[in-house]
Amino acid sequence: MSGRHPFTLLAFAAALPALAWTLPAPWGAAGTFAVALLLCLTPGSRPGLGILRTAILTAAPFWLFLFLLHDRATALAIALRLSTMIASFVWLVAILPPARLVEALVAAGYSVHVAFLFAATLSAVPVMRARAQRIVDAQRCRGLATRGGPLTRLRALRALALPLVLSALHEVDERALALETRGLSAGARRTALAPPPDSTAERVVRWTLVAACVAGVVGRVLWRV
Amino acid sequence: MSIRLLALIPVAVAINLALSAAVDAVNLPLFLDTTGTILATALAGPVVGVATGALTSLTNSFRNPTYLPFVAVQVLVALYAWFAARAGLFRNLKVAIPAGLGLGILAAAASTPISYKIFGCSTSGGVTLMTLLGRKLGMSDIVACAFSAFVSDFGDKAVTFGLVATVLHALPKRTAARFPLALRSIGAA
Amino acid sequence: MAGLTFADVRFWYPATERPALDGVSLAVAPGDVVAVIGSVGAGASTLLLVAARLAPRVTGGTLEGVVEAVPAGIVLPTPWTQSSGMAFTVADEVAFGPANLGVTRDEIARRVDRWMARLEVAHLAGRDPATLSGGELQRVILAGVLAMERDLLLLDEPTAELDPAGAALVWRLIRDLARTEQKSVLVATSDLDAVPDFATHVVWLDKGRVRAAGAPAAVLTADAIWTSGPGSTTVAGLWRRAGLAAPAPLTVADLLARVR
Amino acid sequence: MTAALRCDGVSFSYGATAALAGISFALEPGERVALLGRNGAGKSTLVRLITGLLHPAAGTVWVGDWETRGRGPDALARRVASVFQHADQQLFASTIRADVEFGPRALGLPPAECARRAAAALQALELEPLAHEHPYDVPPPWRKVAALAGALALEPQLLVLDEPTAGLDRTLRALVTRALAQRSAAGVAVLVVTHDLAFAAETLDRALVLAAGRLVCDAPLGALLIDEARLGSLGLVPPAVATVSRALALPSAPLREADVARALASVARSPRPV
Repeated sequence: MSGRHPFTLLAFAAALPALAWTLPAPWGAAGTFAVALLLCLTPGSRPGLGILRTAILTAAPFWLFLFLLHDRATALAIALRLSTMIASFVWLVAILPPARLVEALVAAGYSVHVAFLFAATLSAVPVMRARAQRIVDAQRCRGLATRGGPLTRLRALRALALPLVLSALHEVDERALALETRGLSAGARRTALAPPPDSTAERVVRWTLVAACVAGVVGRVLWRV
Repeated sequence: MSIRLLALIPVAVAINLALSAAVDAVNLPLFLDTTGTILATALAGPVVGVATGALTSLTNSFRNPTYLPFVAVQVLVALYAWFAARAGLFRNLKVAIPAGLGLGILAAAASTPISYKIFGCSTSGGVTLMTLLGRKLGMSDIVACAFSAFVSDFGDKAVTFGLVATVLHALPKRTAARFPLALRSIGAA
Repeated sequence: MAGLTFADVRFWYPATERPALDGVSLAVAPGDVVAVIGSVGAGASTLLLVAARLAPRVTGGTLEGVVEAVPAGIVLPTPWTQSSGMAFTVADEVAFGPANLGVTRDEIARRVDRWMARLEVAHLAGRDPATLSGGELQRVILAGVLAMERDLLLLDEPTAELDPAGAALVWRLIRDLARTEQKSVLVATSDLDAVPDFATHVVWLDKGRVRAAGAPAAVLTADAIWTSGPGSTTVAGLWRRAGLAAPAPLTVADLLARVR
Repeated sequence: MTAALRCDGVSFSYGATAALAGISFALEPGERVALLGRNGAGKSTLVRLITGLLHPAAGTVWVGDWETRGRGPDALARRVASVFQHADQQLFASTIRADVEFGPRALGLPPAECARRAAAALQALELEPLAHEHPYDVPPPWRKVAALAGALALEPQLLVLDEPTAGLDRTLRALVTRALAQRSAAGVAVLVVTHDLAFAAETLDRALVLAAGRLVCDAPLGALLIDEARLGSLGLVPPAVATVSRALALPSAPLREADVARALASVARSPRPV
């Protein structure tokens, strides 16, 4: 599965939850959940069992909460739908490296800005998290106490949050200069470095999935009416 | 969209996700995960704000898929922040904090149908307990769910608005001059 | 045709009264390596931003005077704000610029290999840029800008994060690019000891004005550069402090030749 | 007189990888020491142990008569002031003076004392003309100097600085040298992590060298700066002053520019030996 075109993987990860919510409960959702778990077993970046375990561990708490909150039937229906969404997403994150999605977006002719926003956000988060922790350390070394009454802690929060935001904002200009000079707005169509292979078969699969979702929605509306 | 505004969005999303380190250090029951969204809106308007909010939900959902359906709340936060900025509600804390409380109530109200319909109000252990407590106090299902949404998010948006107001006032001259909406949001335009 | 020409250029950043550049005229021809030196805040960085057509277009502010410049590649002093954010490997980071220019995939592959080799970062090709040290990332960013193969190169403190070996590599590369590939190079630097080795000309900026311009030996041995400028090389400083006759030698080799 | 800093057999590891093993040394008040080593040798781990951000797995770190174990960095800030890399990212007040006052105020000192300390720190680094400016409205090198002023304002017994001169030009480096010399004369011990050997030669006296988590050298800086083999193993080269000293075989291999210049004057004027 991991060799498939990123858009196909996206289509599966979106279709399964959509079908889970549109097909009649609980069997529809049970089916989509089973399919999602099967997908998790396909070898992704980590061994399938690892992905399966993560999906189940992430979904498990909701089963507990739901059975505390609702009667069996309602709890089961919601739990199966939720678990389908969680499993599909955990599988997608494990099987689709961001770099391939970026290449797929660029190769498909989407503006490089779309791919930039997606990829730059993913790479900015760990950098900013490391900086936030560094600022916490540095301010504590300047005598900032982070314990005490709520008011002192709120004041301490100001000395931890403000530097992060101000230094991040300050760098936006430098980032813009760098991106501008390295041609992000060059107007020429960006060359995809490693366009993922696509095939008509996969395109057919994608369109059938979309059709299935539409059919599910229409069916639910008609059937409910 | 200019490259400068484009470059602001990923940084604003990263701020949303990184401030948890500061909150954990002082161990307060806050999220501050809309700070970047509100700040980006106050600096560069609704388009940048909504993009920041949407991308925040998407990035959060990689870690925890249950964030994705709440993208609507992040969009609402951006639109609310835009009105607040145009109305200059960031000019001082006395105005900004109540405006934040208003958003807190609105956000809780907006997240209730999502939490109720999709999650059956089970988004987290805390929310589940609050809902059960609400029902014990005689509330209906949906009201108990709204109650849990409000309590678990209580005050977060108020503190966030206070923080954004403080940032907008602490902006260096050169940066403030580059974001005319920011000047207006603190009543200085 | 000169790679870069400034004629009486004045530039103000937004919301500031004092001009960052106050009547600067200079020219950088292919084959020249012009070192711009000056105290902090003298305007060297601004000079490069204006030459790269980033100021006022991206930075905001107002510009007066004539600026003629061929398309330029610019490297700013903080590598961690220069990474594209779109590349998950070093090779893709170096390819970022050429890809945006729509260069063909084969040509991109050739340039990436060539410039990674010249900056000696080929062994990092598969690494995630976020995991690199400051020095490694600076060389990768430099490779990425050079891979766009522009005729005008604008480098702001290109060796700030590098260790001595890395700095020597970069200064040598800059000199070779000018000499063998006829690039026009403008470098803002505070590493004055390196200037005599790599620069063909020196421009001394002070409060946005050109105080002196010419060959390194001329500009760096003027006494005023110590009293109201950024100073000169370590050896020139020792010679001056020793009260020995001007003009002072600039490098250790010059000194030893003079004293032995 | 108790040492300003003492490490007795200090070890620390991140999970399975040992970052520091059996580190022992002491810094007397007023001593000025360079902490050298390649990236990953353990320098920043040692700095974090001294400031109380980390506590040793084995052995003890003493700051004066305080053991760091059981004390957080905010408590130790009364005796240890530190400046980390990218220190300019921690500034947040709307003027440089207000930011320099942050440390003393966080320690709970009376406002008058905070103002006095901030003024002294600003004056020591010639930041008075920029004191009213917003930290992000001044050029980046000055912002880095302002972060150092924030540490000086804590008036500690021990200063721990990580690459304080990165990004500074000759004039600002000379400023930092003078300020550290002044504090050292007043009895403050100074420990500087640096790759800038020109600055070290001008400012520091002793060198501690870490390699793979071990203290492999504790020697006068002068001896180390002319030991090209050891410097080479650290990816460093002797600074110009050391090269000139050795090349002219100047007596007692002076390090400070003033001393080298004086020795150079006598050598250059005396008739060339036949």
